[in-house]
Amino acid sequence: MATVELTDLVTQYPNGVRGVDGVDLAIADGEFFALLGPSGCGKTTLLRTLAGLEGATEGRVRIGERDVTALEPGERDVAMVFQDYALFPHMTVSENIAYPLRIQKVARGEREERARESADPLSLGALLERRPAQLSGGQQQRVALARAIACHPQVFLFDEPLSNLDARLRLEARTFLKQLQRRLGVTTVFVTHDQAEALAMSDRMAVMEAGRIRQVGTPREVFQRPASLFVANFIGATPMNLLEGAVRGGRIDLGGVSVPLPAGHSGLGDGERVVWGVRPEYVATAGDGVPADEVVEGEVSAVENLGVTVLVTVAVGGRDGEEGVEVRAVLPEDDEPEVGARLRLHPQTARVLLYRADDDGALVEP
Amino acid sequence: MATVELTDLVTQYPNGVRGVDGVDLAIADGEFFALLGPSGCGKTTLLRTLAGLEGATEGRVRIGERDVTALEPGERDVAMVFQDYALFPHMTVSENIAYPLRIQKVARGEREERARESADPLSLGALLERRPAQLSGGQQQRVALARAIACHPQVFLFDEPLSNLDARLRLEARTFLKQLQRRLGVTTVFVTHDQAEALAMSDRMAVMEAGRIRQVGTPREVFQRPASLFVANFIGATPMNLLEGAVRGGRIDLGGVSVPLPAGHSGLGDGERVVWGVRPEYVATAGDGVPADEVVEGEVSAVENLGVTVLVTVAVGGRDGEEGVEVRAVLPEDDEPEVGARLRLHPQTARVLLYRADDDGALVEP
Amino acid sequence: KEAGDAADPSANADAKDVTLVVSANDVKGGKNAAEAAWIEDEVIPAFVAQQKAKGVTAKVTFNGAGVEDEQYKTKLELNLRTGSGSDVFAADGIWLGELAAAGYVKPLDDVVGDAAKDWDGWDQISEAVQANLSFKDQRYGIPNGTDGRVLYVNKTLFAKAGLPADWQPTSWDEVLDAARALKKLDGVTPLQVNAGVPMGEATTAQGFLPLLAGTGAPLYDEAKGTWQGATPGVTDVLDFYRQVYGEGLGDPRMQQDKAGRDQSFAEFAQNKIGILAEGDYFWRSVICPSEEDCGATSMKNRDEVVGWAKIPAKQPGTGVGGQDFVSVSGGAGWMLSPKTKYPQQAWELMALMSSKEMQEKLSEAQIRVSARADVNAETLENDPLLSFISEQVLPITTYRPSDEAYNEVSLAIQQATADVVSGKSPQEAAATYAKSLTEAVGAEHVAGG
Amino acid sequence: MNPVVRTLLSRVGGYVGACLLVVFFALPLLWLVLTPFTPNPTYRASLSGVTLDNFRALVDNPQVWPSIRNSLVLAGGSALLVVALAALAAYALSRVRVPGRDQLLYALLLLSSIVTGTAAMVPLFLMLFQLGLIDRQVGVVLVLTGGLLPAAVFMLKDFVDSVPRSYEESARVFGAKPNQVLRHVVLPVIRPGMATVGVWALVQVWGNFLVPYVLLANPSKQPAAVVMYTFYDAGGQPDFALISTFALVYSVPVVLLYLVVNRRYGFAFQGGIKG
Amino acid sequence: MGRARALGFVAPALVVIGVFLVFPAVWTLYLGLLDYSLTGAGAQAPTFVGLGNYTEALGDPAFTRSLGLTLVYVGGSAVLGQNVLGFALAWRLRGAGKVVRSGLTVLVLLAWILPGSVVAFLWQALLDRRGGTLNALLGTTDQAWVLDHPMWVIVVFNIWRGTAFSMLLYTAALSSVPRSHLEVARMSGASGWQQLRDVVLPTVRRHVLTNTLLITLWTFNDFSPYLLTGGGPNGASEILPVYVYREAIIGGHLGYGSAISLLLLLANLVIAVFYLRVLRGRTEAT
Ligand SMILES: Nc1ncnc2c1ncn2[C@@H]1O[C@H](COP(=O)(O)OP(=O)(O)OP(=O)(O)O)[C@@H](O)[C@H]1O
Ligand SMILES: Nc1ncnc2c1ncn2[C@@H]1O[C@H](COP(=O)(O)OP(=O)(O)OP(=O)(O)O)[C@@H](O)[C@H]1O
Ligand SMILES: [Mg+2]
Ligand SMILES: [Mg+2]
Repeated sequence: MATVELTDLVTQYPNGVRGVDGVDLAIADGEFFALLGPSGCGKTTLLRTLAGLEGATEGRVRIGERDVTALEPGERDVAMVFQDYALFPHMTVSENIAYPLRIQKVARGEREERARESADPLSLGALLERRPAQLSGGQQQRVALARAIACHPQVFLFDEPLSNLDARLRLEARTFLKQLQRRLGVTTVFVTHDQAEALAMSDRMAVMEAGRIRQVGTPREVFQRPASLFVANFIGATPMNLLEGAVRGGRIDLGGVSVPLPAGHSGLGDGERVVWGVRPEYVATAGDGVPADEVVEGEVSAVENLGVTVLVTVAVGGRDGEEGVEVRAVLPEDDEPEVGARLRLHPQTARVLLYRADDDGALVEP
Repeated sequence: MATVELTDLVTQYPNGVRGVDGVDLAIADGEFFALLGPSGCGKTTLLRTLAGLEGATEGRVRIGERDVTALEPGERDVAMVFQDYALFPHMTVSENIAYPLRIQKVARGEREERARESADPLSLGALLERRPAQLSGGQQQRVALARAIACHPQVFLFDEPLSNLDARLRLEARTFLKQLQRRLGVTTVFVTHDQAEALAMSDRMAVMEAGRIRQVGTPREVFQRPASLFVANFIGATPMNLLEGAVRGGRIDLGGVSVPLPAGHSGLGDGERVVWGVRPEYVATAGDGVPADEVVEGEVSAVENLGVTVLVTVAVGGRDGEEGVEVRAVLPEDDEPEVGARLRLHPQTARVLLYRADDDGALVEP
Repeated sequence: KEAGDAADPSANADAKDVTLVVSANDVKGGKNAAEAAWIEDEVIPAFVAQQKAKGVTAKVTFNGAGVEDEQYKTKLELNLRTGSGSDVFAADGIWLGELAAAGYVKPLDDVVGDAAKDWDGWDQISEAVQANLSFKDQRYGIPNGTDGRVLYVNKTLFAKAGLPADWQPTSWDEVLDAARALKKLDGVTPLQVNAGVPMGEATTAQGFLPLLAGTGAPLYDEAKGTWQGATPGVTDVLDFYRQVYGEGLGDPRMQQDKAGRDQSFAEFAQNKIGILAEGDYFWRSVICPSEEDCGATSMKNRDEVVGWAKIPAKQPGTGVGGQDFVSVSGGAGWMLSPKTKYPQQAWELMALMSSKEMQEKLSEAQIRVSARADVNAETLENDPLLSFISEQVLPITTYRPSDEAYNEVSLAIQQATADVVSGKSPQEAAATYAKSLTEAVGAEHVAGG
Repeated sequence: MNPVVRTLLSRVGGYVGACLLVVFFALPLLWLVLTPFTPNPTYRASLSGVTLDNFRALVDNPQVWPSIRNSLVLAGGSALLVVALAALAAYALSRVRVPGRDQLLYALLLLSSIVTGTAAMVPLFLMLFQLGLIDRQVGVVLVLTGGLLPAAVFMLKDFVDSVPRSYEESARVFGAKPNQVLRHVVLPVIRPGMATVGVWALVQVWGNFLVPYVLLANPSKQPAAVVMYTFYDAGGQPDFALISTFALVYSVPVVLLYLVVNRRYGFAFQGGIKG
Repeated sequence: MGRARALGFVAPALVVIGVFLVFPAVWTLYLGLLDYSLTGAGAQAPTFVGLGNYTEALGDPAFTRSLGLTLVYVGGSAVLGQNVLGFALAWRLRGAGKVVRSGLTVLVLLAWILPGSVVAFLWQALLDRRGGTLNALLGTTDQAWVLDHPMWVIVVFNIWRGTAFSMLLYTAALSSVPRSHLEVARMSGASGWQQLRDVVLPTVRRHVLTNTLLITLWTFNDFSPYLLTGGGPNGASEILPVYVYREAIIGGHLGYGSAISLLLLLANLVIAVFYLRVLRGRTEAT
């Protein structure tokens, strides 16, 4: 197993696009590390540069003790699972799994032996003689994994391995993959654009935007304290409430509604523009005991069933022809309101985060 | 707008596969109806039969007052959005949207007018002269929608319109689509294999398996009382706890652990085999006040971060070489345990459902 | 079946509107442009005027072409078969046998009747030349011209090799001796005699047949109806080829190359070939002094540099009819389609083309040996070679058989020479030739063995 | 091996290979580029001075321009007909399951090899004569079209196969009639394929000598490929001044067409018959 | 689409094919049973000879030699030459720079789209014995390529002429090879050749089949070598189409020529079935 270290990494495509644009990153030995970001942000490019499939334009890649920047992919001792699994349709499962060994000129007998070894824990034992076309999506994914495992690499690279599975399978595969990685203890870099996947599976994660890393941390850190508006927007099963407003008299005026300034932000000057952010999960219906100045009230404009909870969108303010704002809350199923009903919401001030209302949108630290 | 009614519908492919195998279904006027089911269950076939793209082998299709079973697709007054959007690559966005009108021989000027009308509310106004290849996935999806809207059909048919979008976009598109449908009030049949999508968006939904409908109801009904093991398994953001056991002495023995028999099931005979089911969201950590016979205790084998909550898998029982069982619980983020820690869980008996332990796996009504 | 219909010579004899089509393998701006121009600019207007004088409106179109002879012939045959295409057409004398046997053409007497019998032009065309367009003693068309073969020599090279300027060999050996003398010169091919398949009919007509004529018997014995098989004569000819190409006197590669004949022309023009056996058109159309007419192969100083000699028999007196010198001639002429709607008018057109006036015009445009003696008398006097041919060669020349099997026999001959050139022994080549010949004409029509 | 050296070596090898290929493909073209501008052209590809006289001679030649026009008529007509008929047939064959379809196509492909051979000239001539199509350009177009169609259908079907059915279905749901589906959707989408097959057909006809020569009597109807063979002087010598210049002029339309098609649609093939 | 409508779409093509292809082709095949010739007595009253022409052909050493030459020609120039070079070009040009790619593509395509008669002159100029470009380039004098190596000449010529089609088809084919499959091989340490063998070839096998079928068929019927060598020297490059031309047009034996056409077709069929066997056999397993 090995650590992975990227220093000042830049990967530029021949057309001038910088897929990776200056990344410094250290991944610990045995860590399950997720790379998260919107489409086109450079996740795949970063992973491919790590694998050696793209050459680094600047910077260095180290795996374990070795500087592998100039090495061929086959010499880096990493294994990659592609989004489409890239199983060879003309080979059986067993041949697919043993393919890296075949290239390494391992004898046929031993190859089959080791294919079986990798296949068994993934419950592929009975499928070894089938061809990929005869497998379900989940089985195919496991074959791709077995192939990666079979060559005992130091690092696993996964490029959205779950995105081709259907919704149900995806959930099961998540747990399975996580447990497998834990058992093998191989350092793993996992690319996804699905924040739920990154949160659920990773030990640590990095959020990327436009070739750069915007935040690195544990899922908890990233979820609870997104370092910028971009990250805040991106993380969370339901989109975070992010409303622009101005500090006014110790409160924040969001246009039509005013909410309390969270503790520790008294340093903000009057009239300063900020973005007020709170996750819908931290917005509840306001009980009777809630002070009136912490309540936002409005009309329910949409209700989405999330299973045990509902996501409620409430249009707030907007009287006198003014444009109102929308506040979303995740409420328990029993509190589901009707569309059109009036609702009083209570954002937990302790959970509110403030961001600068500029292009960077950095988190305002208390 | 119109109702949709399917009677004894069977659609058989030339190779003998019955894609739809006896479906009765009535969809109300203006309803947003979701068809949910695993891959290959016949959702698309059902939708295509409705559209007239596949001929019904048996049974009848009625839209509004008309029996359309024998009509051509173009005569049914429905609009369909395909999973791959099927935008014509050689036409501009505007031409794509206006295509149905061109077929209806609407004059060019009016066509452009109406294309603009459909495009504007979908924020496509600025893209009208582009070609599909120059659009992002989300934009393409909106063009496909605009095209469907432009011909003012009586029924919308959507075949997994969101599945080509990335995770973030998909969430936004959900809300958007729902609001749009509400505004237009057009009866809509929506195919998806993502239960979260179906729950969040639909007024009512049907769960299909192998060409048959297994349950029809509101998202709430289906989520809270899945009518069979199959449905129970399929619905829910996290897989439901479903453990087979036997009734023994007024309790249920799950092998290694025993849990209380939910109220109203005293009719079950001793030794009868049932499946005990409860959603992880309805399993909490057992506080001190919880009676000991309602607690299941075990070792945490996996923890997945879900954002504000964590999904915890606990291995229960399994002492003395016996195979244990796994119980999953969704806990608030603050209660997140370490893997390997011992944990006491309390399944809410009131939320527990029992299913017959046979092939049908029907819900045991109290 | 269609071809067998009896012709009616008097059909449409007094039509007032006449449409005729003439075709030939020549075309303005391309192959044989002079003849094409002659037809379009001289013959047709004259004919139209002639008819107009009789109160007939004539419309004549010329369908020219500029392709290989085989292709022209194929299309001609298809046209004759269906009766589509032209009323009057140019054809090589050697095709006549095949065309007549297939029923594609008919004797002039049948198609035209008395008008053809009584034509005054026949008097000016010698029997031998008439025979070129006759089959089984019936006339099928009017010959347009004829030619003769000689040995061309490069006097400059001859001088260098110490050979006389007025060289006239009397036997094959003398030819070979001269070639051997020329061989000493650097970069010179002493003697080139057409052989091989790529040259097609030129191999037979310019090479093999003149040689064979020098051995005493013609290729085809009309009386007995037999072709020479692997006779001593044939073997002798092939052996001559062996000596030429086997000894390196000639360049065998040139005979194998598709464009070999053009190469030999070019090399002769560049003073690289000592002796070349060719017909008269080589003189007038290949190495003429005018660059405009003869392009890259033109020889400005042709008249000083190029000499010629009659082709000797193998030994003096061994030629056909005991001749000392021999030659072979060919020539094309005008025939008419038996399915023409206007046999009389078509004949009139043919007759006009073969009239003294028109033939003179053609000879003026492009000097050549006409079929008509009166025309030759007036047009050839300024050209030393052509008058030599007309005076010295034509009297001793022979014509190729017009039998229908000739084409196939010729192909077999070409193959035999090709075999020798590529190294087979004359006997072997002769045997193969005899075998092909037997297949083509049947054993009873093969002489010798 | 040192990775840098290795990359360098493979680079250099790649360039050398590319150069060799360029030479191989370009060398024969040298003659075509040089000869028309040479004062006394021969077989040799050399440039002994530059002149435009050859072009002047070409302009003066009475056969040249009509023959190019005829070529355009024959080749253009055949290409259009081939593309139109093949597109219709390919669409239908791609979308409807007919047992033995591929075998039938292949059988036709094989048969087409007979009619493009020389031996079929006679039946073709006799047949056209019966149909009254001898010496008519339409006859030539039809014969050539017949010979090219199987291969064209074969190639176009691959294109149609690659068009998602959802395009057509989508149009159908909007009420488009089958011929509207074809006109509005399928044909525009397979346009690159049609263009490619069109160029292919045009090239085949453009260079065809035997068929037009045999089937057309009147020289003023003959295409350039036939006229090309008439540029021999009285002695039967190829007239290189005319031939080379004509060759260049004669090639230009095809090359232009290719360039246009390539620019607009990309010149491409789909491939892979359903094994 | 309904059967009836489909038939409507196919009908125009079928009519043209039926009238102008199938009918004359069948007629030609019928002529193969006759002692038919265009001129001479054989044209007047052709006699039915049954399989006579076929037995004659099979007994004629010129035919068997010609068949052998044709196989060499097709095998060397199409199956191997165009296929391999076309594939190699498509493969190399994938990653090449724009200039190299479009430059080479245009050259290769030019060779393909130039009319045959022009091309014949180009090659004569290239190979001319006296002043040919090739001799000038190599410093060889008096090297008659066409005579010394006729088969090589026509094979190389046809490779030059026909590679474009294979290249285009394989370019399309290669774009259907998923990049990730290649990358899996690279990650496993596979060399370029191993990638080709393990990933690319199995994926494009169907394209190889299509391509090989078509170019084999076309090359079998290719008459253009005649323009270069005329079938010579002495028949050394007389492939079947040239043989047919010589027999049917120059020799006038149309019946015989027609019979050979059928033999040509049968040879083609046998080869096609062979390809299908070889290339398809393994696909069935999936
Ligand atoms: N081969 C390439 N050549 C040029 N630009 C490329 C190439 N591949 C990717 N890019 C560009 O590089 C940037 C990063 O792409 P990359 O594929 O790494 O994104 P990603 O984060 O993986 O996105 P996705 O979630 O859509 O897979 C994008 O702007 C993309 O357009
Ligand atoms: N054209 C067809 N011919 C034959 N069988 C088909 C055809 N299309 C679908 N089927 C079969 O019919 C069944 C239902 O297919 P359908 O496409 O309706 O499933 P689905 O629920 O839409 O699945 P998915 O979520 O994968 O799209 C499947 O077993 C499938 O294999
Ligand atoms: Mg990616
Ligand atoms: Mg589907």
